[in-house]
Amino acid sequence: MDLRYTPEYEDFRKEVQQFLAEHWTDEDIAAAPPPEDERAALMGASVRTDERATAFRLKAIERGYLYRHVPRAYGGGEQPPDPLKAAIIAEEFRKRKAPHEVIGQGPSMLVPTLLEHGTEAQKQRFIRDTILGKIVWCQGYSEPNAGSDLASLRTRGEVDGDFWVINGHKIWTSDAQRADWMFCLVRTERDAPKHEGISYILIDMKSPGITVRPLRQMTGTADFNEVFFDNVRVPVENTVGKRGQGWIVSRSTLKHERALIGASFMNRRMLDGVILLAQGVMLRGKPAIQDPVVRDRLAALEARLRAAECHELRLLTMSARREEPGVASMVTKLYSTQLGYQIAKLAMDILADRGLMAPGEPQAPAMGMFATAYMWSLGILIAGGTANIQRNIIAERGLELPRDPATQRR
Amino acid sequence: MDLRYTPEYEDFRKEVQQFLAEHWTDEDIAAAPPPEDERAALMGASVRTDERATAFRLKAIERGYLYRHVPRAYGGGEQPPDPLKAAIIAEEFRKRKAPHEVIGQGPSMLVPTLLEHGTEAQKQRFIRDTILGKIVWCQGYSEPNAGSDLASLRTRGEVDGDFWVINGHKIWTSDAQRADWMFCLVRTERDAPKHEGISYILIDMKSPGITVRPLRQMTGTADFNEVFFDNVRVPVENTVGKRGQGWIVSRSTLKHERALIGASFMNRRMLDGVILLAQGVMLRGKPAIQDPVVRDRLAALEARLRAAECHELRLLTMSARREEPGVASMVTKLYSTQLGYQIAKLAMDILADRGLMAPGEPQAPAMGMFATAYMWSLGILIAGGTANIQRNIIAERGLELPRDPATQRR
Amino acid sequence: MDFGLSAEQVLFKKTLRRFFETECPTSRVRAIMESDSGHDPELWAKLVDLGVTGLIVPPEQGGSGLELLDLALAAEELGYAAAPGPFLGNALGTVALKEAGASGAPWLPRIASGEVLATVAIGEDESEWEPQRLKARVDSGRLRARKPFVPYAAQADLILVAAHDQEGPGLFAVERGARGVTIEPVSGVDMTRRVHRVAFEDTPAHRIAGPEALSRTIDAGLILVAADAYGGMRRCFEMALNYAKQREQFGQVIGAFQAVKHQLADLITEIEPALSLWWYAAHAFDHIADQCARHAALAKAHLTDLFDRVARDATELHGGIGFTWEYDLHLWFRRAMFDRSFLGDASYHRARAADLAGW
Amino acid sequence: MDFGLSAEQVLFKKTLRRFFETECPTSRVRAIMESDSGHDPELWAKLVDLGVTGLIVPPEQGGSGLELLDLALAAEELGYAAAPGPFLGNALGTVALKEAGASGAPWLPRIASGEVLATVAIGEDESEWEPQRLKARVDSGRLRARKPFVPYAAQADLILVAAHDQEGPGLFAVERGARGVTIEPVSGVDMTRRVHRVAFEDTPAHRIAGPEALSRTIDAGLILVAADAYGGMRRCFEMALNYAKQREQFGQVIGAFQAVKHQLADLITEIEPALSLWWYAAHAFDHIADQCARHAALAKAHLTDLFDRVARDATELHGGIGFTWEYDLHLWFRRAMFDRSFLGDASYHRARAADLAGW
Repeated sequence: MDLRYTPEYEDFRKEVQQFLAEHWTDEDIAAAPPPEDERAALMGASVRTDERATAFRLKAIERGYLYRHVPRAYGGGEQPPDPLKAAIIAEEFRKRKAPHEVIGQGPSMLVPTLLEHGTEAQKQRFIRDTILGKIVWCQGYSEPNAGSDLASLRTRGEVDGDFWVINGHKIWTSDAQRADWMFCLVRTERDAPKHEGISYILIDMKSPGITVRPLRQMTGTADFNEVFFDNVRVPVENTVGKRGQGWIVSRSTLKHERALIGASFMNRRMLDGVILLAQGVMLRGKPAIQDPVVRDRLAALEARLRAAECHELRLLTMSARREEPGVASMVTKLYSTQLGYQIAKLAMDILADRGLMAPGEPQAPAMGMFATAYMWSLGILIAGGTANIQRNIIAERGLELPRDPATQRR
Repeated sequence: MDLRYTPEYEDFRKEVQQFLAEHWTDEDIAAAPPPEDERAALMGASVRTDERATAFRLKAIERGYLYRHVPRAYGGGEQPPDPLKAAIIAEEFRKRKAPHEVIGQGPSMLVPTLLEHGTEAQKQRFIRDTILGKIVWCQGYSEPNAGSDLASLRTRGEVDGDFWVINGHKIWTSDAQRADWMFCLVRTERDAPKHEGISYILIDMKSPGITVRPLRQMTGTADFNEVFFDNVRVPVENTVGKRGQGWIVSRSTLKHERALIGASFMNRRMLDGVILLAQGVMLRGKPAIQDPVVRDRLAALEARLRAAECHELRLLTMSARREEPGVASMVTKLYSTQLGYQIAKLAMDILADRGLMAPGEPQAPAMGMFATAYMWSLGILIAGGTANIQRNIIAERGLELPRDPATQRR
Repeated sequence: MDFGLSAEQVLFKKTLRRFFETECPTSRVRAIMESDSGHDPELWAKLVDLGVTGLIVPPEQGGSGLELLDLALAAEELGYAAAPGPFLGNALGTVALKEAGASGAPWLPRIASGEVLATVAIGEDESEWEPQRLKARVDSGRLRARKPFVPYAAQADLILVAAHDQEGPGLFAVERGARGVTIEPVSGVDMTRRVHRVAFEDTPAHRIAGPEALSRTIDAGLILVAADAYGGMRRCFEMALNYAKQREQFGQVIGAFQAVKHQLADLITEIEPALSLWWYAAHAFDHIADQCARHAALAKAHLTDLFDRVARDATELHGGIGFTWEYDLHLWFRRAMFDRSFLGDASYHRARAADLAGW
Repeated sequence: MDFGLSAEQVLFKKTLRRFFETECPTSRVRAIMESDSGHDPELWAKLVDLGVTGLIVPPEQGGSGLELLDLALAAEELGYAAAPGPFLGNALGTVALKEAGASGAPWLPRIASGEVLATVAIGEDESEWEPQRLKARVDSGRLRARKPFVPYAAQADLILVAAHDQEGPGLFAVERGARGVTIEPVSGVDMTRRVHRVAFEDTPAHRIAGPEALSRTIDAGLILVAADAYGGMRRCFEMALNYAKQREQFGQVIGAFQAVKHQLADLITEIEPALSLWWYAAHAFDHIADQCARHAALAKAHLTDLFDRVARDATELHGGIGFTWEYDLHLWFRRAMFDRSFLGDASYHRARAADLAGW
């Protein structure tokens, strides 16, 4: 066990720092367009897709710092997997507020899928522009009556010559307004058994017959959409993988080094924010941070968060050693979403009656962002498939307990 | 809403007090034999079955104070159900340390069963002596491989002339050493479907072929037993209800007024004990009771316990009004067992390193009884059918959610 | 010994339940919620007609002369309906005036008739609700105070302000239009119950009651909030239960999954006994005075914590739909955020309960 | 950057695992547990041969010169096996002597060789573990102290006592047979790790180290207890998981019931990250000194709370059988009760962690 990086890696770090110093100037940083919303603000420079950011990314890819899993032929950095280098790159880019890989479902979900199942033409056409953020993607999986249960998808496509004619209704699609394309699961084989009737189709969002309706959440803002398809015509060559194989195609998961790290990053930000809050506000007649009940709860959460952070180091090490993490990696999502909620709840308890104030209220501590965080912590929990789905996965895949007869039936 | 009793009931209370003053003297109280164990001590005078106690019970029954649901013909007090009178009697008897109805599975489970399904001969033979504690009963339901799932009972009985010949193995039978008789579930119909092959049989514990082996729990003491049957011969007329109907027979539940009240009594004793403990010991350099974290947790538990106590008043009122309590009465067991555990856990946290000392250690606060209580709180949880069984009952019978396919199959 | 509702009380609850179903379905709730004032005089007038404002006002002052329990039952029904408006502040104002005795009496008929809308200004900045620690001061009839969370101050004709004068803490009456009063709206998480930030600069105010009335008013507030929380959690639970019985996944209703069944069982196991706790506190307010303060504190802490949990679990159990604005659940999720915060947080009241128990 | 065990460490763990499987199955654990001393010199001698007593002793003093992490891995394996005996006290004695530098060095070879068995006497009555608040006093080489929980004091050749002299708090060495020492057995909940009540009346004792060494020794103790807790909870979890896969009810293994599956999933979700926390604390002890105290406190509080929960849930999941004496689960249930208590309770260490974080 040694938390220091070996000289080789420290040299690599210097190299990265040097690269950043040269190619990502204070001027570039200053030129950041204002973030669209709180979440974008939290994610930092990675959301940038402006000229400067793109120019920089191209250089970084050239050097093999970004999209290391994507072949050069498709505009990637093409490097042998090295989680430690990936971690160093992520750290240094974050420190320097430099644009890391574009955040979005295109780079994180579509690209790995195309790499595994796409035709040469599809790869050539989409990957390069996607990883540079020039093509923005949205995901068309969820439907009003098919949440975690994709087998019951109803959006259907019929063949008409060289086209799919698609009708139906998708929900919970983020970025749908700004998205250029959607990767979508469509029921194409009417008579096939539930799971086999689905195809994975790429749909141009400018196609006639598509209506996007913003979906407002309980927080009051609209970060998701509903998308309606009315006889939308899509060339059959936009099918990824074989007809009816969409279920398997959609499962090509992110083989990405970065998948392993950073899950605790948001929770760390939150908890540090809560500590600042507790130091800043009064409670029951004295500074909240001096309240023994608050201190006890803060320390309990700090222990849970430190455990998660150290756990990420452990997972990173496993992957660097090419060891199978197994259940150790399956638990992180459930753990971190629950921890996020516990942190937000403590924030609300420290706010006490200041929690009456809505986000944006000028008089509220931190402009009431904790109230949003509190509601979001719930949304994130749900978005990640409800906790029960997570528990099923952990129990069945991680602990090899019998599968649920109901879910098995499908 | 009026928590006072009406004049009629207050007169009744006076009458009870007068009766107790006359018939349960200080001398009677002083003559209490030493309790067998901690639990017996907690239960107080009701465990007494000595001469004086029996003589007194006979008078109390004569006056209609005890066994109000049992007809006079079988030695009961035979009174119209009146939960308020029952509550007053219980209160006053407890105050006066007078022997209330005998505690044990005979009076609480066998008697109601015989009243509903027994033959006249069985009623005449057993009820009177059982409610006076002259016949002590144990229950023969659980088996090593059939906990909450009675359908898979293996202990079997074959007919041989006028006798059952019984072979098998029962577990978790309390009082088996001192018991005179056992009411027992035995598989008698080999080919019948799981639930229908069972008969409810009364077995004389002195019969040849019965071996009782004490079962030691994690607490170190042995409050339960295993009972082995090796060709035990039992007259067929000892069958209660029809052959193969044991499943239904065993379900005649306690129609007893007293079933409704007192569930929180033990938790109240525990919590008051924990408060005394917190007032008596030091923690982190000051009296534990002054520790804000301890106060916060104590108050949270006090709220939960007061809710349970008030809830019992509500259930009592419902039953006095002949209203169906429904789910309101199904939740009390799960609620109080969990509360009991939470109270015991707080006690352990207040004990801090004093919790290292085992029950009986002279230097330990309260002789270490909290450590026992802590382990018992778990045992009680399990004894009451695991919490999951309770949740199934609440969800299926109380909330009318679909029955579990697995449990349904039986 | 009878620890249950009277036939009249049951009927009253039914009446209110039906009233809100017809007069204030969630579509109406949303309309009022999204209005500037968050107050619908028409709806309020109908509540007045139903006698809600006169419940605890003595008959000789034009009320029904009922008890706090009856007022709390109304609070429960408003909570169940997520009914928007000035009920809570006005109810506390009524309690304060009643507790004030002679100096409050003249107001009561006008409160009962709905002619006057009252509210209370108690809490101060830095989450301060402890009467002894309040900074508001009255000198020779002039009030100086900053009160950040005053329910519907902008609509109120009469604000009863918790403050100190040479006699110590008490309640002081400030009438609409009095000099030196500035009222700013606060954008709140719960838009069905508006609060305003009110500043008093040398505002004419006269003492109508002392510390006893003030703490009784706070106790009543804790009980009414607990009752509201109960009504709200009941509604969330019913929505979750019905959803679990209808929504299908993997070819069966989700209520057939043991995980969902047990989550619902765990919730009802907490909800049922909680009802009895606030019933007892409300009953104690009028009949067991020495038990009231402690039980009011316990009930507020326990019920608002629980409301929070039920609203959250109900939302999670719904999955995505429960997180949408269109779906009604968040109305109660937000009311839960109000109930936990208003009049002070749970830990504060648990600490008070510990003190009141003499531990 | 490598946050994992070395090949040697993995092998060492395997060796210990196999050793306890063959030399100390639970039948043996029970035999030792039920003996008077709770100590089996034979088993101990074998552990000495395996080098367990010399792990952190420098090579020049006859040890392996390894780190606290290696010692903690041994503690984990003892916890997994519920191995009875004086390991913990002796390990803390070794840390103390090592931290003491020159004055401790002479002892280390004899510790490594197993010739000397050491233990530590730190905590005092009224659950006091805070060095500054200890009452034990040394005047001109004479110790007066009452120490209620000293591991295997009766078997120890050397007791290292936390006490104050004119130089302030420190560690003082008392050798076996020293004058004025009275040792009484304490009947403990965990009979696999005995503690004795020790009184010192004008006992000859010499200062071997100061406050720094004392708090380092305590930190090490917190980490070793956390590691023991992890080993124990792992064992409980495995027993529950295997039971869930074998035990049938209602015609299927209980592990097929969603409620059971989710309970097990919730446990492993807590257990996996907890491992990394005590790993980090143990690593910090030797490599990141300024992070050690805080992480040791966090790890002790978090891991012992969790052990408690896992032992309890595992027992509940077993149903009746898990509550029997014959079934082994309670061995760990009791060790959980030891771990949560020894060296101070979780809240105390959370409060310390908050102070150490500078909040």
